Amino acid sequence: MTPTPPYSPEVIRQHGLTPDEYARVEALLGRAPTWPELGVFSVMWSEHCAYKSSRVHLRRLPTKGARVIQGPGENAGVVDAGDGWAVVFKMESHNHPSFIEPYQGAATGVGGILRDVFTMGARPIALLNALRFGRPDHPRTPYLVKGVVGGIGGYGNCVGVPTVGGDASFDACYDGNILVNAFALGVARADRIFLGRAEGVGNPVFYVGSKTGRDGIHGATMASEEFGAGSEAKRPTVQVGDPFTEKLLIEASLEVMGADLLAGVQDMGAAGLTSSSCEMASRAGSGLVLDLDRVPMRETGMTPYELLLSESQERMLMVCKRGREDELLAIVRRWDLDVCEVGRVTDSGRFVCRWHGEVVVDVPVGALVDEAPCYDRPRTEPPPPTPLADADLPPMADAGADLRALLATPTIGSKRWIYRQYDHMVQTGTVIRPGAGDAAVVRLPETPRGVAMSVDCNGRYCALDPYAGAGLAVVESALNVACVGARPVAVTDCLNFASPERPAVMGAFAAAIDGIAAACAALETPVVSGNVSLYNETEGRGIHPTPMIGMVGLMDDAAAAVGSAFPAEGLAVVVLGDAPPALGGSAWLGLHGDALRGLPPRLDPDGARKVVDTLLAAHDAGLVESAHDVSEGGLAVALAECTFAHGVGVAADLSAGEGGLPARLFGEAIGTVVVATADRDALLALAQRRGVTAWFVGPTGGDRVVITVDERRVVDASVADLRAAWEGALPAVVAARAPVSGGGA
Amino acid sequence: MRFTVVSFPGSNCDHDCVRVVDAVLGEQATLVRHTADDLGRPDVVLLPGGFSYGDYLRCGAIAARAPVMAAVRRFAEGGGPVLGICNGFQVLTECGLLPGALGRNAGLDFVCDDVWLTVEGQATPFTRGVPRERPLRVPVAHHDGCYFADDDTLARLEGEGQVIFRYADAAGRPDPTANPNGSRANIAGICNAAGNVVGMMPHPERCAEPLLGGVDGRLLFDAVRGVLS
Amino acid sequence: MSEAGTSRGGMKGRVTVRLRPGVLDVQGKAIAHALADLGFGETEVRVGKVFEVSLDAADPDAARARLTEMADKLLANPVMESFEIEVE
Amino acid sequence: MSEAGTSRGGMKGRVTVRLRPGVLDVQGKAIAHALADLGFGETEVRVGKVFEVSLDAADPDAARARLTEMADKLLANPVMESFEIEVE
Ligand SMILES: Nc1ncnc2c1ncn2[C@@H]1O[C@H](COP(=O)(O)OP(=O)(O)O)[C@@H](O)[C@H]1O
Ligand SMILES: [Mg+2]
Repeated sequence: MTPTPPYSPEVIRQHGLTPDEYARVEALLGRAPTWPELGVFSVMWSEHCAYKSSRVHLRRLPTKGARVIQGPGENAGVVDAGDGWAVVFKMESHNHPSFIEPYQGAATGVGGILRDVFTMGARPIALLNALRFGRPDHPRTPYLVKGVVGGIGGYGNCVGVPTVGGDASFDACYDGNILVNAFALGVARADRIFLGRAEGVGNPVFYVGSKTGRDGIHGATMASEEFGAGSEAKRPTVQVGDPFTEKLLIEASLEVMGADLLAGVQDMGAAGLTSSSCEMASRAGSGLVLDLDRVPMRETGMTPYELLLSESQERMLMVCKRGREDELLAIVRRWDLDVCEVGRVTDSGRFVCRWHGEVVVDVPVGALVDEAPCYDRPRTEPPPPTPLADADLPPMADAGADLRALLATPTIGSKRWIYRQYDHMVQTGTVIRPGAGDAAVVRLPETPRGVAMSVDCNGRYCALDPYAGAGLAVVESALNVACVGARPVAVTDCLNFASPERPAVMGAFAAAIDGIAAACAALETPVVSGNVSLYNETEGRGIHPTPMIGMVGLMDDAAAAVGSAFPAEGLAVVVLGDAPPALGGSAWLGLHGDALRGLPPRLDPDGARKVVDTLLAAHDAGLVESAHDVSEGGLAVALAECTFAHGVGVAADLSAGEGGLPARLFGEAIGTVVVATADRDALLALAQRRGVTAWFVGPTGGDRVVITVDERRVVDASVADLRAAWEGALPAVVAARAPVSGGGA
Repeated sequence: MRFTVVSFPGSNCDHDCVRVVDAVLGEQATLVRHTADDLGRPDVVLLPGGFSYGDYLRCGAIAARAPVMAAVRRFAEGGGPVLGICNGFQVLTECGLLPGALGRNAGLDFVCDDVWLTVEGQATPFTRGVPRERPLRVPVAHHDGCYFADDDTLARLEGEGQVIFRYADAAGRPDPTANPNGSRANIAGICNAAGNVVGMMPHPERCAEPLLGGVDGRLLFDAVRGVLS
Repeated sequence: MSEAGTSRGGMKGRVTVRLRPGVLDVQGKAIAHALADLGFGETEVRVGKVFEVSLDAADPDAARARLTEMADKLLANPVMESFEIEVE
Repeated sequence: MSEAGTSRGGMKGRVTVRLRPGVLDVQGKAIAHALADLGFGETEVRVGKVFEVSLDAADPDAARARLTEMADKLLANPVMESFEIEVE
């Protein structure tokens, strides 16, 4: 039996609504909601759909720029890529599902972000993923790592979109709450972008894709009266990804769009049919009427409530131009997908659903979208980080041993174990593969141009100083993009935080927004899309604030892209930029105890901008043979990393550096770059003209990493030995055997 | 010269093959769907990589039974050159145009990487004239590339010169450590008894342009072009 | 076309597909290793697939015949696999 | 360590792992589609895994208990799958 009002406080709570919010629902409707309506409000007013805690802060992000074609608010952001082309991209989290079922959780995360991109009319050409796992020696970590990587690969490889890069690190704060953030980028003609709008009164609405099952219906229903005891079989189930269907859906959707049959289109993501319909109606200022009984169903006995809330994957809602229905049906059927006309666009401004003719939902769209709660939650200012006294620094016994140990941590170590499982070459466009450069580079089809992408965030910096940490994520990703030779142009983000109901978390969130805003403004990289993931905590233990940044850059000639490793002997290694090395929150500090101390690197947006511009000018002048930014592990780690790919060593003299020995070697000077050049004088002169600090540290060559400071040889290690440590880091983590049947075909 | 690329639902290297043919080689490429009963008078047929039908049963199994395969079989039996790449190789074994089968990689994981290949046989249209002195550097990207054939079949393949490519190290030694998937005898590619049908797990179409970091794959396409012109 | 286990023509059968002896079962080996690591001692594991098929058929014999044909034509690859049919 | 099904301590068992009802079976869906294309008419297919395990155990009950534990800990993923044990 379908529950009817009055609903118990327990049922209302299970729907994620506070008593006040429920009272507003009744006030807006002038009556109690029906059971399906309660479900609809529950998802539309959820944090996920309504951004109720974050909206007031997100407004402070810079979103405009000369290249921006579509900023936040649509399914993905769109940026002009020149010559009539546009790049369309977005990043999204799938943290919680991936913790419950790592393979399927990560796989469906990839599927979801791809739909956000092709729903705009863009063909997906690249995927990235940013992963955060708990301690390497946590008993669940190997299982989660294998499952997540398997799921990302399983989905991306099958749909035929290359996974060209990403980021992965390990920290105890993610023990009970891993992060799986997926990024996708597509290309489209700039004048052929499709929007998620239910336009044109009378236009038919088509459901396209997989049938609807009881997948991922939110937890509230599990305990609700609808499921009596023993109804095991009706339990809401894990969402399973079907990349084969997604591949068909991509082709069918792009073909339908190419034939100009649509007035609007949107994928069914979180909250499925409900949010896709309501958001489309809201954006167009229209209404929708749906006949739920027509929705293709995978299981028997499904109810309107379930159909509205199901998160079955690989489904789209298409508003067809009237008169073109047969063409749409023909295309979709040729791709062997389920398709059905399920409703019409109206001018009522209402979201109406019928079930065998009877109206079961009739709600003003505005009540669901515009009237959704928006909170300026209480927050406390993040405490200023306190500097480390010299006495608090661990002693450094053997710099060479520390370097080797840092390289052997899974956060710094090679990610080859991960990206070897991802098809990073399909579509024959990958110019800089994972591991080869600081950012991935993919050619823009039909042009000589390249698009560069990088995802970054150091959660420890953000924990110590959310403003600086979030800004530094922008700086680091911009530098990564500039290292390969591309101009950073725009940002997508995925803001992973703990509970917004804790003032300290909300304070960090607000500060992080400001840090991102400051860095993006200085770099002229507006935020064009993004995602907020809150409540990342278990048993009151929150993750570090982790505002992941995805930076996209453009370059005129993809063939000019440059890798991060020293390509030859006899080049001059120059460090560009004057960011001071910081040990607060550094990997080196973590090697010797608690890393969550001290001053993290300083955020200097204008300084970073100057380094980016100088680096790009150096690229243009042909002065860059390789470039790699300094990040975790500092300059010593960056130098060592540059030697691995080609086995070309380096002899560096860091006497001109700043600070004590640990700072010089392992201080994390975010905003500096290690450049190898064939023309040292020209590069130094160019930097000087632009007012950017640049210093020559030594030549490339030999098969060792040698670092001297004040005539003392503090590191002298063979490249092969360091590389072995670096390559072994991740395999050692996953060597512990994990359950096999955790998913995967 | 006309190349037909056969596309199954879930093929995802079909357009990469088309691109090599038209943008790199400057030849004519036609994409033919799985439902076609005619290949359009090709000179060469390519079965591309990907995940036909999701590879949900066995890789290539469902594609091997698609209607278009009757036309591919006729073309092959008439002596026409057919190259199956990755999933295309799996399709060719599943439909019996090539012996053996491809199973799950020995390491269980998907492997995407560059490998080195020795060219063992030049008696196929895709390897005629391809230098044997040095190994080729070609990418692999598969989950099920472990070549299996029973002892008799294997002996016959070896005896008749039907092993065409073997995984090797950079110096061209077919070392077991250079084997990315546990294939018997490091086999990366084979041909049929007549030599006109070739299947290989590595992807020559992914290394046919300098921009992509290698051009060894182009040698195979140039070879078939040379043979036919 | 629902997936929820409604049977058609009353008939349900099961095709179990196994790797032939002599074909290396890498998954089985990995699982045996994992079981050993979990303290289950030495085991041998072979991994197979089972297809549970609901179909229209007049009687169990007819169902068996059709399932055999399905296995022959599609579900098993004779180079590496053998199969077995059961009908409910 | 031979692979060819020699039994240890005489005991052999079988763990059949199935997707729970309601969980989308992408393989089953594709296979049913392929069977229809091959002229087998409409069918429903659910795909499961079968683990055939040879193990040391004193008696069938002990074997069953250990297989159950193996399934719980490793062979089945309780979030999506259920399992069934048979002992020879
Ligand atoms: N989760 C991942 N998926 C795919 N590629 C990854 C992933 N994590 C890291 N990589 C790739 O590995 C390489 C090294 O990454 P990282 O250690 O973060 O380098 P850096 O410190 O220079 O940013 C990069 O090319 C990156 O794209
Ligand atoms: Mg990084």
